[in-house]
Amino acid sequence: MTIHIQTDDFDTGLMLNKLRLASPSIGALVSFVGQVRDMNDGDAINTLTLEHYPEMTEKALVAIENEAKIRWDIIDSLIIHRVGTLKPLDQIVLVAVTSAHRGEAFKACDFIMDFLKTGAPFWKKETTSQGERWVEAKLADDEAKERWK
Amino acid sequence: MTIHIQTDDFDTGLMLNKLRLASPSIGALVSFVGQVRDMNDGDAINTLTLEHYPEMTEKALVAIENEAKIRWDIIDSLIIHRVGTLKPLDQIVLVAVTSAHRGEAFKACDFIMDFLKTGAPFWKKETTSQGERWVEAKLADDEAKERWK
Amino acid sequence: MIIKILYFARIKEAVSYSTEEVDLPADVSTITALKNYLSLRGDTWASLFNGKQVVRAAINHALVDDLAVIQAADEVAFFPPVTGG
Amino acid sequence: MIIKILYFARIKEAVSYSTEEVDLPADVSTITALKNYLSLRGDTWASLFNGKQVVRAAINHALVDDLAVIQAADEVAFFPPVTGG
Repeated sequence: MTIHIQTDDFDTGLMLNKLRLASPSIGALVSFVGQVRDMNDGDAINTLTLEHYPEMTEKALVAIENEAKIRWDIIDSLIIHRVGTLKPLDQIVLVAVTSAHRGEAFKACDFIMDFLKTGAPFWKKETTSQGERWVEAKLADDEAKERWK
Repeated sequence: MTIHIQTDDFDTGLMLNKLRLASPSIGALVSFVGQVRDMNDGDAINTLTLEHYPEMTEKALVAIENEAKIRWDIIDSLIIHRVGTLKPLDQIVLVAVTSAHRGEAFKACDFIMDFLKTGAPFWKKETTSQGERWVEAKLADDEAKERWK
Repeated sequence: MIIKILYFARIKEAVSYSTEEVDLPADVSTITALKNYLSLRGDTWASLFNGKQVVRAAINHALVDDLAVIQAADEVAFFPPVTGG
Repeated sequence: MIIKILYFARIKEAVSYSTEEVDLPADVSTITALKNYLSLRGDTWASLFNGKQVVRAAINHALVDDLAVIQAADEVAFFPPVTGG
């Protein structure tokens, strides 16, 4: 289980290969990459700035990965999350999970994203032609999390 | 929607970047990589050889991608599947789906894998210290497919 | 009517054919009828199609069930349950 | 008792603090009580904690609900619903 919080971009292909090649008992690698979109709520996005609560962030993500490992028979997991100022087409987050068989990795990756979205202390502020604004949390994310009860 | 059936290995990072950077309306990229494991049913695997039905394979995969695009609001999808003789730690298959929001890409990628496993004409033969044997289809794959009815 | 038959994987090895053209009697017009017709070729064929192992069929590259109707010039394929991915 | 309070995102901007140490009266021992106590600082604070917008809290880096008990030397954080990923 690895967690990186960083301002720099990351090499998704390199990270996925490392995770996959770590063991020949791995049969499945499921990953999610989040990217900054150019539009949100009808406005063109110039930049997206991510703030976080450093002392809490890693603890929250470790707890989520641990919970995923308890719930499903996974081999390893990786979370990379960027902070700082990004622009459209930039990568924001990578979550990747390995397992022997695909079902476990799919569920665990989906679960980690839902819990990261609702429980990890990151906040997004975007700049549009209208100025700056904080991104509102989405009800859909809370609903997505409810699936795992 | 892209489909490649090939004997050569593929560069997952490169393919994922291409798919993700194709549009700034993409917010989510979900991917699955299948890898040859070193053990199956208790025996060490030396090689895994994939045979397919060339005239049918691409048609079957196009039909699966089309169905995914009808069911979910996805932006693009990619399937790369290798044939020929592979060894443990080799990549077998890459399925990747892009969408604006993560829920659609997760479901579509999971769906494509379940339907590929049960409907695309590939057959695996493995060599172990015991000799050659055809890999048996798994009931779990049929059950996974039933989820999407 | 003349059709083309393809065999794959375990079934190809069992029958020692990968492809053949056959001229079917008029009453052999479904997958079930074709399986029964081919079973007359001998023990290998009979045991292949006796239902003890699953044999899937495709007509013109689409998976079909055993009631599917075969037409002249069709490409019929027989193979075990798929195991890709 | 002395605790540390951190503010993040929209809330940090509203109160113009990112962190402070406060010496709480003995009866301010839950998140609800702390919110009420801070609301006495004026309109900005009162409107922040009046329940019209969701303010989440963490104690020592763990998300908690408003009934959670605060102890001396705790690190309490207030922030809006998270929006990472």
